[in-house]
Amino acid sequence: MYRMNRMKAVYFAWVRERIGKSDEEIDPPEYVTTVGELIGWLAARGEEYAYAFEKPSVIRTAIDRKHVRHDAKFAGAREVAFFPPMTGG
Amino acid sequence: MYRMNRMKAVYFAWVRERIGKSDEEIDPPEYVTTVGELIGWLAARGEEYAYAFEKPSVIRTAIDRKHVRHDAKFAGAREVAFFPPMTGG
Amino acid sequence: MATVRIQSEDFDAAAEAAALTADRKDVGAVVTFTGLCRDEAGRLATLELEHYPGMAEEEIERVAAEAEKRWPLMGVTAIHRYGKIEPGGNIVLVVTASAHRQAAFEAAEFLMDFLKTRAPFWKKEHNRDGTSGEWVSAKDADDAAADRWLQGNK
Amino acid sequence: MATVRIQSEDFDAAAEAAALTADRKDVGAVVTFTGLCRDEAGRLATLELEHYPGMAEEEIERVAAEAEKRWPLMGVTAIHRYGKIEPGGNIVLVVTASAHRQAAFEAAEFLMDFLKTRAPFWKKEHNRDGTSGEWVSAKDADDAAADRWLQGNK
Repeated sequence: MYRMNRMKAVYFAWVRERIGKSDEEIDPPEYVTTVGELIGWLAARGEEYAYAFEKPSVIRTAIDRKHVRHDAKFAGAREVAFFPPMTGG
Repeated sequence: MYRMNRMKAVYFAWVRERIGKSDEEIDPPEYVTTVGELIGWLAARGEEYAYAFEKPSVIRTAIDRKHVRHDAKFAGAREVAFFPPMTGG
Repeated sequence: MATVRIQSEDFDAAAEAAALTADRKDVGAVVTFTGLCRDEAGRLATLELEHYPGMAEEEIERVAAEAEKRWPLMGVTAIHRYGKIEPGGNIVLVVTASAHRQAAFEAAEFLMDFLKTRAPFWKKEHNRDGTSGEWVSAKDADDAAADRWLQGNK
Repeated sequence: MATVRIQSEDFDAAAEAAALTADRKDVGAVVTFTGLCRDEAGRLATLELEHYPGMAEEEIERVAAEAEKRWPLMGVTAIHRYGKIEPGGNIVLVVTASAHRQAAFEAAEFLMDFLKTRAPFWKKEHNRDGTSGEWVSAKDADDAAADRWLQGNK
Protein backbone atom coordinates (compact mmCIF):
# COMPACT_ATOMS: atom_id res chain seq x y z
CA MET A 1 0.00 0.00 0.00
CA TYR A 2 1.33 3.46 -0.93
CA ARG A 3 2.18 5.57 2.11
CA MET A 4 2.23 9.39 1.84
CA ASN A 5 4.15 9.80 5.09
CA ARG A 6 7.24 7.81 4.27
CA MET A 7 10.17 10.21 4.29
CA LYS A 8 13.77 10.79 5.25
CA ALA A 9 14.52 12.40 8.61
CA VAL A 10 17.90 14.13 8.94
CA TYR A 11 19.58 15.31 12.12
CA PHE A 12 22.40 17.77 12.72
CA ALA A 13 24.82 18.85 15.46
CA TRP A 14 23.79 17.78 18.97
CA VAL A 15 20.43 16.46 17.74
CA ARG A 16 22.39 14.04 15.53
CA GLU A 17 24.81 13.19 18.35
CA ARG A 18 22.05 12.50 20.86
CA ILE A 19 20.03 10.33 18.49
CA GLY A 20 23.21 8.60 17.34
CA LYS A 21 22.53 8.74 13.63
CA SER A 22 22.54 11.41 10.94
CA ASP A 23 19.50 10.24 9.02
CA GLU A 24 16.90 7.51 8.73
CA GLU A 25 13.71 6.59 6.93
CA ILE A 26 10.65 7.29 9.02
CA ASP A 27 7.02 6.38 8.51
CA PRO A 28 4.88 8.33 10.95
CA PRO A 29 1.19 7.46 11.41
CA GLU A 30 -1.42 9.49 9.60
CA TYR A 31 -2.58 11.44 12.64
CA VAL A 32 0.87 13.10 12.77
CA THR A 33 0.64 16.02 10.33
CA THR A 34 2.88 18.90 11.50
CA VAL A 35 6.63 18.90 12.12
CA GLY A 36 5.86 19.84 15.72
CA GLU A 37 3.76 16.68 16.09
CA LEU A 38 6.53 14.77 14.35
CA ILE A 39 8.95 15.92 17.06
CA GLY A 40 6.54 14.57 19.70
CA TRP A 41 6.19 11.25 17.87
CA LEU A 42 9.96 10.90 17.39
CA ALA A 43 10.62 11.75 21.06
CA ALA A 44 8.59 8.67 22.02
CA ARG A 45 10.76 6.30 19.97
CA GLY A 46 13.33 5.78 22.72
CA GLU A 47 15.66 7.32 25.25
CA GLU A 48 18.05 8.83 22.72
CA TYR A 49 15.15 10.52 20.90
CA ALA A 50 13.63 11.72 24.17
CA TYR A 51 17.01 13.27 25.03
CA ALA A 52 17.41 14.92 21.61
CA PHE A 53 13.93 16.37 21.71
CA GLU A 54 13.67 17.11 25.44
CA LYS A 55 13.16 20.83 24.71
CA PRO A 56 11.08 20.91 21.54
CA SER A 57 11.00 24.71 21.49
CA VAL A 58 14.74 24.97 20.76
CA ILE A 59 14.57 22.54 17.82
CA ARG A 60 14.63 24.15 14.38
CA THR A 61 13.06 22.34 11.46
CA ALA A 62 13.27 22.31 7.68
CA ILE A 63 11.12 20.61 5.07
CA ASP A 64 12.88 19.78 1.83
CA ARG A 65 15.69 22.17 2.76
CA LYS A 66 13.56 25.16 3.63
CA HIS A 67 13.12 26.53 7.13
CA VAL A 68 9.63 25.92 8.51
CA ARG A 69 7.91 26.58 11.80
CA HIS A 70 6.68 23.77 14.01
CA ASP A 71 3.11 24.27 12.82
CA ALA A 72 4.06 23.51 9.20
CA LYS A 73 2.42 20.43 7.68
CA PHE A 74 4.84 17.96 6.13
CA ALA A 75 2.51 16.09 3.77
CA GLY A 76 4.40 15.34 0.56
CA ALA A 77 7.82 16.07 2.09
CA ARG A 78 10.77 13.95 1.00
CA GLU A 79 13.13 15.19 3.70
CA VAL A 80 12.46 16.66 7.13
CA ALA A 81 15.39 18.05 9.11
CA PHE A 82 15.84 18.67 12.85
CA PHE A 83 18.67 20.75 14.26
CA PRO A 84 19.68 23.26 16.96
CA PRO A 85 19.67 27.01 16.30
CA MET A 86 22.32 27.75 13.71
CA THR A 87 25.75 29.12 14.61
CA GLY A 88 27.43 29.71 11.27
CA GLY A 89 28.95 32.91 9.99
CA MET B 1 57.14 96.14 14.63
CA TYR B 2 55.99 92.62 15.48
CA ARG B 3 52.65 91.76 13.90
CA MET B 4 50.51 88.97 15.39
CA ASN B 5 48.33 88.73 12.31
CA ARG B 6 50.95 87.85 9.74
CA MET B 7 50.16 84.37 8.48
CA LYS B 8 49.98 82.07 5.51
CA ALA B 9 46.66 81.75 3.66
CA VAL B 10 46.18 78.55 1.63
CA TYR B 11 43.50 77.88 -0.95
CA PHE B 12 42.22 74.64 -2.44
CA ALA B 13 40.11 73.38 -5.36
CA TRP B 14 37.95 76.07 -6.98
CA VAL B 15 38.85 78.62 -4.32
CA ARG B 16 42.48 78.21 -5.42
CA GLU B 17 41.53 78.32 -9.11
CA ARG B 18 39.43 81.46 -8.76
CA ILE B 19 42.06 83.35 -6.75
CA GLY B 20 44.76 82.09 -9.07
CA LYS B 21 47.24 81.04 -6.43
CA SER B 22 47.57 78.22 -3.93
CA ASP B 23 48.97 80.23 -1.02
CA GLU B 24 50.25 83.62 0.02
CA GLU B 25 51.38 85.58 3.04
CA ILE B 26 48.63 87.84 4.37
CA ASP B 27 48.68 90.55 7.00
CA PRO B 28 45.12 91.47 7.91
CA PRO B 29 44.41 94.56 10.04
CA GLU B 30 43.83 94.13 13.74
CA TYR B 31 40.06 94.69 13.62
CA VAL B 32 39.80 91.42 11.62
CA THR B 33 39.69 88.69 14.24
CA THR B 34 37.57 85.72 13.03
CA VAL B 35 38.04 83.59 9.91
CA GLY B 36 34.60 84.80 8.78
CA GLU B 37 35.82 88.40 8.95
CA LEU B 38 38.98 87.32 7.18
CA ILE B 39 36.85 86.01 4.29
CA GLY B 40 35.16 89.42 4.08
CA TRP B 41 38.51 91.20 4.13
CA LEU B 42 40.02 88.90 1.50
CA ALA B 43 36.94 89.27 -0.74
CA ALA B 44 37.65 92.99 -0.95
CA ARG B 45 41.19 92.47 -2.27
CA GLY B 46 40.14 92.26 -5.90
CA GLU B 47 37.88 90.68 -8.48
CA GLU B 48 39.38 87.21 -8.24
CA TYR B 49 38.95 87.19 -4.46
CA ALA B 50 35.41 88.55 -4.72
CA TYR B 51 34.63 85.67 -7.11
CA ALA B 52 36.23 83.03 -4.87
CA PHE B 53 34.37 84.27 -1.81
CA GLU B 54 31.09 85.31 -3.46
CA LYS B 55 29.18 82.84 -1.29
CA PRO B 56 30.94 82.90 2.07
CA SER B 57 28.55 80.34 3.57
CA VAL B 58 29.88 77.54 1.34
CA ILE B 59 33.53 78.21 2.21
CA ARG B 60 35.07 75.81 4.71
CA THR B 61 37.96 76.95 6.85
CA ALA B 62 40.82 75.44 8.82
CA ILE B 63 43.30 76.99 11.24
CA ASP B 64 46.64 75.25 11.45
CA ARG B 65 45.16 72.18 9.74
CA LYS B 66 42.10 71.83 11.96
CA HIS B 67 38.54 72.46 10.80
CA VAL B 68 37.05 75.58 12.37
CA ARG B 69 33.79 77.46 12.01
CA HIS B 70 33.62 80.97 10.62
CA ASP B 71 33.29 82.44 14.10
CA ALA B 72 36.66 81.01 15.18
CA LYS B 73 39.32 83.57 16.10
CA PHE B 74 42.61 83.13 14.26
CA ALA B 75 44.94 85.04 16.61
CA GLY B 76 48.26 83.17 16.73
CA ALA B 77 47.53 81.07 13.66
CA ARG B 78 50.38 80.25 11.32
CA GLU B 79 48.21 78.92 8.51
CA VAL B 80 44.59 79.61 7.61
CA ALA B 81 42.97 77.53 4.86
CA PHE B 82 39.94 78.22 2.65
CA PHE B 83 38.30 75.55 0.55
CA PRO B 84 34.98 74.20 -0.77
CA PRO B 85 33.10 71.40 1.00
CA MET B 86 35.19 68.26 0.79
CA THR B 87 34.51 65.51 -1.72
CA GLY B 88 37.02 62.80 -0.86
CA GLY B 89 36.31 59.19 -0.06
CA MET C 1 23.26 36.78 -9.80
CA ALA C 2 25.12 35.97 -6.61
CA THR C 3 28.06 33.61 -6.36
CA VAL C 4 27.59 31.24 -3.43
CA ARG C 5 30.01 28.50 -2.48
CA ILE C 6 30.13 26.04 0.41
CA GLN C 7 33.57 24.50 0.67
CA SER C 8 36.09 23.01 3.06
CA GLU C 9 39.05 24.67 1.31
CA ASP C 10 40.21 28.15 2.24
CA PHE C 11 39.18 31.13 0.11
CA ASP C 12 41.05 34.13 -1.25
CA ALA C 13 39.12 37.26 -0.26
CA ALA C 14 41.17 39.51 -2.52
CA ALA C 15 40.62 37.35 -5.60
CA GLU C 16 36.88 37.18 -4.93
CA ALA C 17 36.67 40.96 -4.51
CA ALA C 18 38.72 41.50 -7.67
CA ALA C 19 36.41 39.18 -9.61
CA LEU C 20 33.44 41.44 -8.82
CA THR C 21 35.08 44.54 -10.29
CA ALA C 22 37.03 42.96 -13.17
CA ASP C 23 36.39 44.61 -16.53
CA ARG C 24 33.83 47.05 -15.24
CA LYS C 25 34.03 50.72 -14.39
CA ASP C 26 30.66 51.39 -12.82
CA VAL C 27 31.44 49.98 -9.38
CA GLY C 28 32.11 52.70 -6.81
CA ALA C 29 32.17 50.68 -3.60
CA VAL C 30 33.25 47.19 -2.57
CA VAL C 31 32.73 45.89 0.95
CA THR C 32 34.47 42.70 2.01
CA PHE C 33 33.63 40.96 5.27
CA THR C 34 35.84 38.13 6.49
CA GLY C 35 34.87 36.09 9.53
CA LEU C 36 37.78 34.36 11.22
CA CYS C 37 38.23 31.67 13.86
CA ARG C 38 39.29 33.15 17.22
CA ASP C 39 41.39 31.12 19.65
CA GLU C 40 39.23 32.28 22.61
CA ALA C 41 42.20 33.44 24.66
CA GLY C 42 44.23 30.34 23.80
CA ARG C 43 41.59 27.82 24.89
CA LEU C 44 40.49 26.71 21.42
CA ALA C 45 42.47 24.17 19.35
CA THR C 46 40.05 23.72 16.44
CA LEU C 47 36.60 24.75 15.41
CA GLU C 48 34.57 22.09 13.63
CA LEU C 49 31.84 23.30 11.33
CA GLU C 50 29.00 20.94 10.48
CA HIS C 51 26.58 21.92 7.73
CA TYR C 52 23.47 20.70 5.97
CA PRO C 53 24.71 19.94 2.45
CA GLY C 54 22.43 21.31 -0.21
CA MET C 55 20.35 23.41 2.14
CA ALA C 56 23.35 25.53 3.18
CA GLU C 57 23.92 26.62 -0.40
CA GLU C 58 20.24 27.09 -1.17
CA GLU C 59 19.58 29.12 1.96
CA ILE C 60 22.50 31.49 1.35
CA GLU C 61 21.34 31.87 -2.25
CA ARG C 62 17.91 32.84 -0.95
CA VAL C 63 19.42 35.43 1.40
CA ALA C 64 21.66 36.78 -1.40
CA ALA C 65 18.67 37.04 -3.77
CA GLU C 66 16.81 39.01 -1.11
CA ALA C 67 19.79 41.37 -0.75
CA GLU C 68 19.85 41.88 -4.52
CA LYS C 69 16.17 42.76 -4.39
CA ARG C 70 16.67 45.29 -1.59
CA TRP C 71 19.82 47.07 -2.81
CA PRO C 72 21.14 48.03 -6.27
CA LEU C 73 24.08 45.63 -6.20
CA MET C 74 26.52 44.99 -9.03
CA GLY C 75 27.86 41.83 -7.47
CA VAL C 76 27.49 39.57 -4.43
CA THR C 77 29.75 36.73 -3.36
CA ALA C 78 29.26 34.58 -0.27
CA ILE C 79 31.54 31.71 0.68
CA HIS C 80 31.16 29.60 3.82
CA ARG C 81 33.64 26.93 4.86
CA TYR C 82 32.88 23.70 6.69
CA GLY C 83 35.06 21.12 8.40
CA LYS C 84 37.92 21.79 10.81
CA ILE C 85 39.27 25.31 11.03
CA GLU C 86 42.19 26.46 13.17
CA PRO C 87 42.35 29.74 15.08
CA GLY C 88 43.31 32.53 12.72
CA GLY C 89 41.71 30.69 9.80
CA ASN C 90 38.95 31.98 7.57
CA ILE C 91 35.34 30.88 8.15
CA VAL C 92 33.13 33.04 6.00
CA LEU C 93 33.43 35.66 3.28
CA VAL C 94 30.87 38.14 2.00
CA VAL C 95 31.68 40.62 -0.77
CA THR C 96 29.26 43.21 -2.11
CA ALA C 97 29.77 45.68 -4.94
CA SER C 98 27.61 48.69 -5.75
CA ALA C 99 27.81 52.17 -7.26
CA HIS C 100 27.55 53.69 -3.79
CA ARG C 101 28.93 52.84 -0.41
CA GLN C 102 25.72 52.72 1.61
CA ALA C 103 24.21 49.93 -0.50
CA ALA C 104 27.44 47.92 -0.35
CA PHE C 105 27.75 48.30 3.44
CA GLU C 106 24.11 47.59 4.23
CA ALA C 107 23.90 44.58 1.92
CA ALA C 108 27.05 43.06 3.45
CA GLU C 109 25.68 43.51 6.98
CA PHE C 110 22.31 42.11 5.93
CA LEU C 111 23.97 39.04 4.40
CA MET C 112 26.04 38.39 7.50
CA ASP C 113 23.11 38.86 9.87
CA PHE C 114 20.94 36.37 7.97
CA LEU C 115 23.75 34.00 7.25
CA LYS C 116 24.34 33.78 11.02
CA THR C 117 20.73 33.00 11.84
CA ARG C 118 19.48 31.13 8.75
CA ALA C 119 22.38 29.29 7.10
CA PRO C 120 22.44 25.69 8.43
CA PHE C 121 25.89 25.58 10.01
CA TRP C 122 26.83 24.52 13.52
CA LYS C 123 30.11 25.10 15.32
CA LYS C 124 31.67 22.65 17.73
CA GLU C 125 34.70 23.59 19.79
CA HIS C 126 37.68 21.33 20.33
CA ASN C 127 39.85 22.56 23.17
CA ARG C 128 43.61 22.60 23.58
CA ASP C 129 43.33 20.60 26.80
CA GLY C 130 41.95 17.72 24.73
CA THR C 131 38.37 18.00 25.93
CA SER C 132 35.99 17.84 23.11
CA GLY C 133 34.03 20.74 23.25
CA GLU C 134 30.62 22.09 23.37
CA TRP C 135 28.44 23.01 20.49
CA VAL C 136 28.47 26.80 20.31
CA SER C 137 25.18 28.30 21.47
CA ALA C 138 23.23 30.63 19.25
CA LYS C 139 23.23 34.22 20.46
CA ASP C 140 20.14 36.30 21.09
CA ALA C 141 22.16 39.25 19.78
CA ASP C 142 22.38 37.54 16.39
CA ASP C 143 18.62 37.04 16.24
CA ALA C 144 18.15 40.68 17.18
CA ALA C 145 20.59 41.73 14.45
CA ALA C 146 18.62 39.79 11.85
CA ASP C 147 15.27 41.01 13.16
CA ARG C 148 16.13 44.68 12.65
CA TRP C 149 15.96 44.13 8.88
CA LEU C 150 12.47 42.65 9.15
CA GLN C 151 11.15 45.47 11.24
CA GLY C 152 12.51 48.07 8.86
CA ASN C 153 14.03 49.95 11.77
CA LYS C 154 17.43 50.38 10.21
CA MET D 1 47.07 52.77 16.74
CA ALA D 2 45.68 53.35 13.30
CA THR D 3 47.71 53.19 10.11
CA VAL D 4 46.92 56.20 7.93
CA ARG D 5 48.54 56.89 4.56
CA ILE D 6 47.99 59.56 1.93
CA GLN D 7 49.63 58.55 -1.32
CA SER D 8 49.43 58.85 -5.09
CA GLU D 9 50.40 55.20 -5.66
CA ASP D 10 47.81 52.44 -5.74
CA PHE D 11 47.23 50.27 -2.66
CA ASP D 12 46.81 46.55 -2.14
CA ALA D 13 43.63 46.01 -0.12
CA ALA D 14 44.39 42.33 0.49
CA ALA D 15 47.88 43.00 1.82
CA GLU D 16 46.57 45.73 4.14
CA ALA D 17 43.82 43.44 5.47
CA ALA D 18 46.31 40.60 5.94
CA ALA D 19 48.64 42.91 7.89
CA LEU D 20 45.90 43.54 10.46
CA THR D 21 45.42 39.84 11.25
CA ALA D 22 49.01 38.63 10.86
CA ASP D 23 50.29 36.66 13.85
CA ARG D 24 47.17 37.11 15.91
CA LYS D 25 44.28 34.79 16.63
CA ASP D 26 41.86 37.02 18.47
CA VAL D 27 40.43 38.78 15.42
CA GLY D 28 36.99 37.48 14.49
CA ALA D 29 35.92 40.00 11.88
CA VAL D 30 37.64 42.07 9.21
CA VAL D 31 35.73 44.59 7.12
CA THR D 32 37.38 46.08 4.05
CA PHE D 33 35.88 49.00 2.18
CA THR D 34 37.31 49.99 -1.18
CA GLY D 35 36.11 53.11 -2.97
CA LEU D 36 36.69 53.09 -6.71
CA CYS D 37 36.54 55.62 -9.53
CA ARG D 38 33.40 55.18 -11.67
CA ASP D 39 33.40 56.14 -15.35
CA GLU D 40 29.97 57.82 -14.99
CA ALA D 41 28.45 55.91 -17.91
CA GLY D 42 31.53 56.43 -20.07
CA ARG D 43 31.67 60.21 -19.66
CA LEU D 44 34.67 60.36 -17.32
CA ALA D 45 38.26 60.09 -18.54
CA THR D 46 40.10 60.84 -15.30
CA LEU D 47 39.35 61.93 -11.79
CA GLU D 48 41.83 64.37 -10.29
CA LEU D 49 42.10 64.41 -6.52
CA GLU D 50 43.51 67.48 -4.83
CA HIS D 51 44.32 67.33 -1.14
CA TYR D 52 45.62 69.48 1.69
CA PRO D 53 48.99 67.90 2.50
CA GLY D 54 49.52 67.42 6.19
CA MET D 55 45.97 68.16 7.18
CA ALA D 56 44.61 65.22 5.16
CA GLU D 57 46.71 62.78 7.18
CA GLU D 58 46.06 64.51 10.51
CA GLU D 59 42.31 64.72 9.96
CA ILE D 60 41.99 61.03 9.03
CA GLU D 61 44.12 60.16 12.06
CA ARG D 62 41.71 62.13 14.24
CA VAL D 63 38.72 60.28 12.76
CA ALA D 64 40.48 56.92 13.20
CA ALA D 65 41.33 57.75 16.82
CA GLU D 66 37.66 58.56 17.44
CA ALA D 67 36.65 55.20 15.91
CA GLU D 68 39.13 53.43 18.19
CA LYS D 69 37.55 55.18 21.16
CA ARG D 70 34.02 54.19 20.16
CA TRP D 71 34.57 50.53 19.19
CA PRO D 72 36.85 47.77 20.52
CA LEU D 73 39.04 47.57 17.43
CA MET D 74 42.12 45.42 16.98
CA GLY D 75 43.29 47.32 13.94
CA VAL D 76 42.38 50.21 11.66
CA THR D 77 43.94 51.12 8.33
CA ALA D 78 42.89 54.04 6.14
CA ILE D 79 44.58 54.92 2.86
CA HIS D 80 43.49 57.77 0.58
CA ARG D 81 45.02 58.40 -2.82
CA TYR D 82 45.52 61.77 -4.52
CA GLY D 83 46.43 62.77 -8.06
CA LYS D 84 44.95 61.41 -11.27
CA ILE D 85 42.88 58.23 -11.06
CA GLU D 86 41.32 56.42 -14.00
CA PRO D 87 37.87 54.78 -13.98
CA GLY D 88 38.09 51.40 -12.30
CA GLY D 89 41.02 52.58 -10.17
CA ASN D 90 41.16 52.61 -6.38
CA ILE D 91 40.54 55.86 -4.48
CA VAL D 92 40.20 54.97 -0.83
CA LEU D 93 40.63 52.00 1.48
CA VAL D 94 39.38 51.43 5.00
CA VAL D 95 40.06 48.21 6.90
CA THR D 96 38.82 47.48 10.41
CA ALA D 97 39.47 44.42 12.56
CA SER D 98 37.63 43.43 15.72
CA ALA D 99 36.60 40.38 17.73
CA HIS D 100 33.01 40.79 16.52
CA ARG D 101 31.41 41.77 13.27
CA GLN D 102 29.21 44.62 14.46
CA ALA D 103 32.14 46.69 15.71
CA ALA D 104 34.10 46.08 12.51
CA PHE D 105 31.15 47.03 10.28
CA GLU D 106 30.12 50.11 12.25
CA ALA D 107 33.66 51.44 12.59
CA ALA D 108 34.27 51.04 8.84
CA GLU D 109 31.05 52.92 8.02
CA PHE D 110 31.88 55.61 10.56
CA LEU D 111 35.34 56.07 9.06
CA MET D 112 33.98 56.36 5.53
CA ASP D 113 31.22 58.78 6.54
CA PHE D 114 33.65 61.12 8.28
CA LEU D 115 36.37 60.70 5.72
CA LYS D 116 33.90 61.89 3.08
CA THR D 117 32.88 64.99 4.99
CA ARG D 118 36.03 65.91 6.95
CA ALA D 119 39.12 64.73 5.06
CA PRO D 120 40.41 67.63 2.93
CA PHE D 121 40.18 66.11 -0.55
CA TRP D 122 38.47 67.55 -3.63
CA LYS D 123 37.60 65.76 -6.84
CA LYS D 124 37.75 67.34 -10.28
CA GLU D 125 36.39 65.55 -13.30
CA HIS D 126 38.15 65.42 -16.66
CA ASN D 127 35.81 64.26 -19.40
CA ARG D 128 36.40 62.01 -22.38
CA ASP D 129 35.24 64.74 -24.74
CA GLY D 130 38.22 66.81 -23.63
CA THR D 131 36.29 69.32 -21.57
CA SER D 132 37.89 69.88 -18.26
CA GLY D 133 35.47 69.20 -15.82
CA GLU D 134 33.69 70.47 -12.89
CA TRP D 135 34.69 70.14 -9.31
CA VAL D 136 32.46 67.47 -7.82
CA SER D 137 29.85 68.96 -5.49
CA ALA D 138 29.53 67.77 -1.92
CA LYS D 139 26.38 65.79 -1.29
CA ASP D 140 23.85 66.56 1.41
CA ALA D 141 23.45 62.79 1.77
CA ASP D 142 27.07 62.56 2.89
CA ASP D 143 26.57 65.20 5.55
CA ALA D 144 23.47 63.37 6.73
CA ALA D 145 25.41 60.09 6.87
CA ALA D 146 28.06 61.70 9.07
CA ASP D 147 25.49 63.46 11.23
CA ARG D 148 23.76 60.23 12.26
CA TRP D 149 26.84 59.29 14.32
CA LEU D 150 26.71 62.61 16.18
CA GLN D 151 23.07 62.32 17.04
CA GLY D 152 23.54 58.81 18.35
CA ASN D 153 20.57 57.61 16.31
CA LYS D 154 22.32 54.58 14.89
